[in-house]
Amino acid sequence: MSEVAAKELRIVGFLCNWCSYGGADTAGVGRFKQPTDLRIIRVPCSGRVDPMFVVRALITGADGVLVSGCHPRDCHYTDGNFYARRRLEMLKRLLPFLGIDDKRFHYTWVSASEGAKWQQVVTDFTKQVHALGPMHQK
Amino acid sequence: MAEKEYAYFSGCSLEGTAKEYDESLRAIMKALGVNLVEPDDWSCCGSTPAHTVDHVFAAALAARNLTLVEKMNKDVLTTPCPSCLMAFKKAQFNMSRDEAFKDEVNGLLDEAYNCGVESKSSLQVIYEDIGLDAIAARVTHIMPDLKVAPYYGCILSRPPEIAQFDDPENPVSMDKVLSAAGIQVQDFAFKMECCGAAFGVPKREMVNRLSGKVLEMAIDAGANCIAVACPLCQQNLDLRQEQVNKTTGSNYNIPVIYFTQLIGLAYGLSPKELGMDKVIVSADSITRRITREEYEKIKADEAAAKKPQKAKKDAAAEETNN
Amino acid sequence: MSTQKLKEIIKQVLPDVETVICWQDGFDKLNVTPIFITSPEQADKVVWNPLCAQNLASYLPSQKKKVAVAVKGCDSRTIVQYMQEGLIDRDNVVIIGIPCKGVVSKKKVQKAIGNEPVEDVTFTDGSVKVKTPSGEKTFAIADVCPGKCASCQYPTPIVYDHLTSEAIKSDKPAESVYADVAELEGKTLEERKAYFLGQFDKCIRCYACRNACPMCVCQDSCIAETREPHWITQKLSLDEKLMFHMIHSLHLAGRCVECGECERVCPMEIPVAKLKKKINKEMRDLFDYTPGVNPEDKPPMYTFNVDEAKIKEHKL
Amino acid sequence: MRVGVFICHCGSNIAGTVDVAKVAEEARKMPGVAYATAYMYTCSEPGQKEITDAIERDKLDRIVVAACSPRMHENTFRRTIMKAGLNRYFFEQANIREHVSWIGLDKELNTQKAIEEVRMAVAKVMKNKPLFSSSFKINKRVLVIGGGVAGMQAALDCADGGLEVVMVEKSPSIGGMMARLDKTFPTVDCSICILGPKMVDVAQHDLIKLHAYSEIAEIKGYVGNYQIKIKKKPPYVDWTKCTGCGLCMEKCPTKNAYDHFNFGAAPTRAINIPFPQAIPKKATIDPNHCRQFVKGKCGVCAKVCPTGAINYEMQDEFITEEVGAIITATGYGLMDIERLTEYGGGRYPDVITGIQYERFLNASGPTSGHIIRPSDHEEPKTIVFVACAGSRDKSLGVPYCSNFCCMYIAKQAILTKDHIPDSQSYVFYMDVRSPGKGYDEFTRRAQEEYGAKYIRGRVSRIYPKGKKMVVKGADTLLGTQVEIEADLVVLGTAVVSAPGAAQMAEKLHISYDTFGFYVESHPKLRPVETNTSGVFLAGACQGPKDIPASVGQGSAAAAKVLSLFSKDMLESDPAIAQVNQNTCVGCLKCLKTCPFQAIVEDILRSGKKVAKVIETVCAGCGVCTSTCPCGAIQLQHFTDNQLLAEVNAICQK
Repeated sequence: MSEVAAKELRIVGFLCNWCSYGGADTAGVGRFKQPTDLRIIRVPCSGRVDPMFVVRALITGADGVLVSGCHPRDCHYTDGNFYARRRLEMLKRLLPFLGIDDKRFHYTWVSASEGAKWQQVVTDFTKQVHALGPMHQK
Repeated sequence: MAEKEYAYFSGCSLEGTAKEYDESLRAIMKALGVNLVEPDDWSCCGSTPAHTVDHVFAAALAARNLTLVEKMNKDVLTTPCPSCLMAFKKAQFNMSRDEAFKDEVNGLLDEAYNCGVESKSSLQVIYEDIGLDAIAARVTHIMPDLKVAPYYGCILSRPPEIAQFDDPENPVSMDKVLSAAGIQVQDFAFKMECCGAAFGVPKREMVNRLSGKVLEMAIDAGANCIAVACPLCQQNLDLRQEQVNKTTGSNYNIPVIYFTQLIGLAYGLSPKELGMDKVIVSADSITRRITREEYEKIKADEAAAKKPQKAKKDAAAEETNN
Repeated sequence: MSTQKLKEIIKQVLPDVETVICWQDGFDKLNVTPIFITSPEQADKVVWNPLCAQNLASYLPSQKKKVAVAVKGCDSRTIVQYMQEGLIDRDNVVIIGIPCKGVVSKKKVQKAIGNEPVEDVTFTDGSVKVKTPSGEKTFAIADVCPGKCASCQYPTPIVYDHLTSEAIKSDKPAESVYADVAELEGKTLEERKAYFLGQFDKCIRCYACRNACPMCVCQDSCIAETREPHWITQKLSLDEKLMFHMIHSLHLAGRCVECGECERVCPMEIPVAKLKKKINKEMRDLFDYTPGVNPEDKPPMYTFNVDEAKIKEHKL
Repeated sequence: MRVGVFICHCGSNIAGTVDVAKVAEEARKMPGVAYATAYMYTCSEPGQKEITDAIERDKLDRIVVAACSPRMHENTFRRTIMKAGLNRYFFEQANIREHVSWIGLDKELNTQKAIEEVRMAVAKVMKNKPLFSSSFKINKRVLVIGGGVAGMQAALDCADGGLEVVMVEKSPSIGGMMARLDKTFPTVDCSICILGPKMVDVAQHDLIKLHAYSEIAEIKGYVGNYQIKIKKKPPYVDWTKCTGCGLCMEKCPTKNAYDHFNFGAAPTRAINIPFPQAIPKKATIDPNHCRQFVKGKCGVCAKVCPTGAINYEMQDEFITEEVGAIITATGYGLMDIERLTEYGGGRYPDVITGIQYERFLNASGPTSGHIIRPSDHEEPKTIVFVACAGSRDKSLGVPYCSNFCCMYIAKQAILTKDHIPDSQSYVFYMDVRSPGKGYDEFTRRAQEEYGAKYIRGRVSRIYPKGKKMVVKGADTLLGTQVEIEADLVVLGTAVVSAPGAAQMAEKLHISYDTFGFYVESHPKLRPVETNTSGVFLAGACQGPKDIPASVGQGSAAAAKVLSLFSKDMLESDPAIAQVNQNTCVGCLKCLKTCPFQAIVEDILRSGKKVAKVIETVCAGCGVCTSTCPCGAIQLQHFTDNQLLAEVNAICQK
């Protein structure tokens, strides 16, 4: 692994297309500077994020996983984030039992207009994962 | 609900020029069954001068007292004086939000303060914790001639994000507390107008002009007494009332009494106990007291007197309806 | 409760069902095996004793016609969960309920008798006597029962059409159910990681736990083995094993009725039920929902509330 | 598989902080990539030609463009590769501008990130399958929610364009806020004179079906096929019989009912017709004040009504309308005056709001055009207007400018002079905002010709002094404090979102901002569309705006609907769920969780129970795919394998 990777950890982001991906775009348009560790995967809705994707990422090499969708009641598909909220909360409580620090997984709600909030989420979560260090021996 | 015991910080003015505020507060708290415990070895809260010079130092002065309260393992501190209150609240507000500021302040203290104490003004404790029913229940006397203009001063509920008590622009807590105590309260538009505060020393005429406006508006509102909750307001309005008359050519002669003294009177406590002799413009003329029963009797007689015409009026209304 | 009463009920219900599913003697004294009774003579082969550990309700979803089934208290929760998820038609099932005071874990008995061949097994109330070439040994059922019986909350079936004996109440404290989970929660993160990775490393991917699990209804479309979607490979690496067990646990979230079949059949004695029980504990705390108890309930992962009382937004 | 990768410079936006050449170089090494290049402006005409040429020359069958956000140009590039004969779903866009170059400080890390974003896109595109949209019939009817000026304009334009329009108006009459105005700026022509005829057009247009005094109960379906459940509230008057004669209004004994139309400027009767030019001109009973409902006995209106139209037993009535598109024109609300405690809002009768003052000015208003002081009904001589009362004030949660208060305050100052020649108006303002055509000249006239005194400064407090209201404020130009003893104070209260706006947005599945205004699809390029296809916006529901802008947006929304309906069939979005009926075990968990009820039970010939997706109803959220235990149902273009490809591309150990 190049020394570039040493500075960076691998953080996977699942962002819902209508709100959080838009929020990340707004943060970009606003030039809100953020750490570069995050790699974003676009999904139509946070309800599309099967907890198995988070597990798959954490087990096969990610140091942190971030899932972000529309605020409850504001989902473009009405109920998507309601299902996501329950399933991701269940996962968030299972991971520490299995020995994976739940601070490595965070889920939140960011709307398309909240560029500054998105910058804050990415900066804080990256700091939190860096505090834990890499999860897999390189 | 009111706890039985509160940590109580009297502050410097209540040891000196505002002794009567301290006496009357202790008296009515005792009557309401609430115990006030002073942190021993308390020191100056920093008030206005400190934070105009250095915010960290000001917060340290306030935080030192808050650590004493923490050691008494109390999590609520009440203080009647708005200036002390603001000093404590600002220290708490800034230290709990900004880690770096907190460390800097704690650096100045012998023991670190870990933001565990909530400060409440005595008015807030009386209004929110003790509650209007408890206040009303204890009333034994009524002052029929008294008409009070409640004067809050400017920092009792401001700035809103720090004070977090009552409406920052139009507070009603003292109005409600006084009327719960059976006292007639006038609608007073200048309840938060500035009295000139600490400019009494460098710019006395300005204080006289501003206080003059407040006195004038109180009289316009039909009040014959002003209730205050802040030692500095009391001083500007009462102590300097003579100077106001000289500067503005008026001849105001309106007593300025602490709201705790008024409640004390309604509880039948002795004027001596309430420090009534310490105010400059005497309030004896308007604080004539009759017992509650006498008051009710007078009320009943008036109603009886009015009854005959009311009966006539009702009958007349009856015909036009059908 | 005698086997006799059970046989009578079976003969009574046999005429209006296609088959009756019950237990019969197994290949040796320490084993029983399911029997699909279609004629009255077969009913005489039926047995009921603490060896009847299998959860016969697992056969119900694949049954085409009306059947009767003998179920213990824990097995009945499977039926209730099927009803909640609409995986069976309640009118097509006749339930013969058997109040149960705890079954025996065959493996624990074999270990206790040093894996000697078993010549005879007899049961007296609350204990089991095993005759082996080196003599007889008696064990209290409480010492050789599987974990689920030690904290059994539902000794009497929750739903039934017939009951073979007096209903009995559970005498186990409620918090004993998740005592093992709480004990693991007490450990540090690293200890738990080492524990689970150590256990799952033993897994040989035989899928016995999945095949025995009543709630695994995907039959031969299980994503542990498909290419479309292609979640895991068949490589015998710890990652893939962990992935498989996470798939099984997450698919059972809010559905696992803690019937213990997965741990009973696991050849490597891996505590596979631990993850499922942890999720159930969270389901109870989050949505105060216990799978397989109330037919009207809705499994929490397939419904939601607009305002979730117990889910607070996590702050960074 | 031959993937073509095109890295865009985007001028310096990307190339400035990402080594695009290195990204292209790394891309060439990725498995499946046959061609990779960097290009200055990929979205430009020559840029797109570069792609189509490369497809021809190098026989590429999948394309990845690493540039801006797919939300910006995904459709542009899909059309590009379609021109070159590829299925438009053989395309993926890596976002290396908003998510990389614009937010990363370190060029090396940015380049590394861009490379990995490209690797993810390539991994996904290799799993993409060709998708083909099916088409479905459109129901060429349009629903207009809200009968204000914007809604009416939209309805008339659609109807004139030949579409059937269903208009739903919450209050008893259409006309919205504009119907309440006396005059309109900047030309001071009479509001109802220009609005009335349009209202009549709406009533008489044979293609417009008006549901007044009705609300939207529920909206189901999707663009082209909405089912709208409308709740017709009971006016307790049979509108088919009511002739609008107003006799009931005269005789009604209750004289203190709250008058919604006049915003409480004066009380009205329990049964009333809002204003003379009301459409429909029908009476409505307010059950909260009518003695028949409150005390259970009265019946005066029923006795006097010549056509026997009164019916106290009327109930809510629900009807369903089928439409293909929705134009939301639900207007705005005004801040509650009680929130302005320093101005004595709601405590002092002579401190009123701009709209209440407008009603005093209006000849058909409660005072027939005479300006009075609510306290003693005398004619005020000194009137103080306070601009930005609540607006541009973070502490009240309204940091924005309400757009048109400066203008109507200037208009009211002018009208005051007309009504009371010897009056003197004062206006406290922060900045006079008069950007429109003829707007600034208008506010100049108010000051120079009509003598309104403009004082630049905020008002700190308003308090009574005898019969007068003392307005205490600052004059920042003179640097002094100002105290004016006014007879009447008019507050230009802040514009806020309409009451119930949030609930309406949730029914429409459109998003709204923290203030309750609806969020348009793109603030500059698509102001009248929303992210939900088929739902359009017009007027102040999207943000405070004046009449010309609202009318303009009404026509714009109508134009959008007309172009949507220009085709007979609508192309369905092919990125929807599909069931593999061999692997499906019929547990139907997908059916239970589908937010749109787009999945139904299907019995195969073999008797096996499986799930089936209704193509036209599925919106493509993917909840079913993450619910299905055996992965039998897969949301096309976001299948498990496609997302797993992206995860695996990043997470090699």
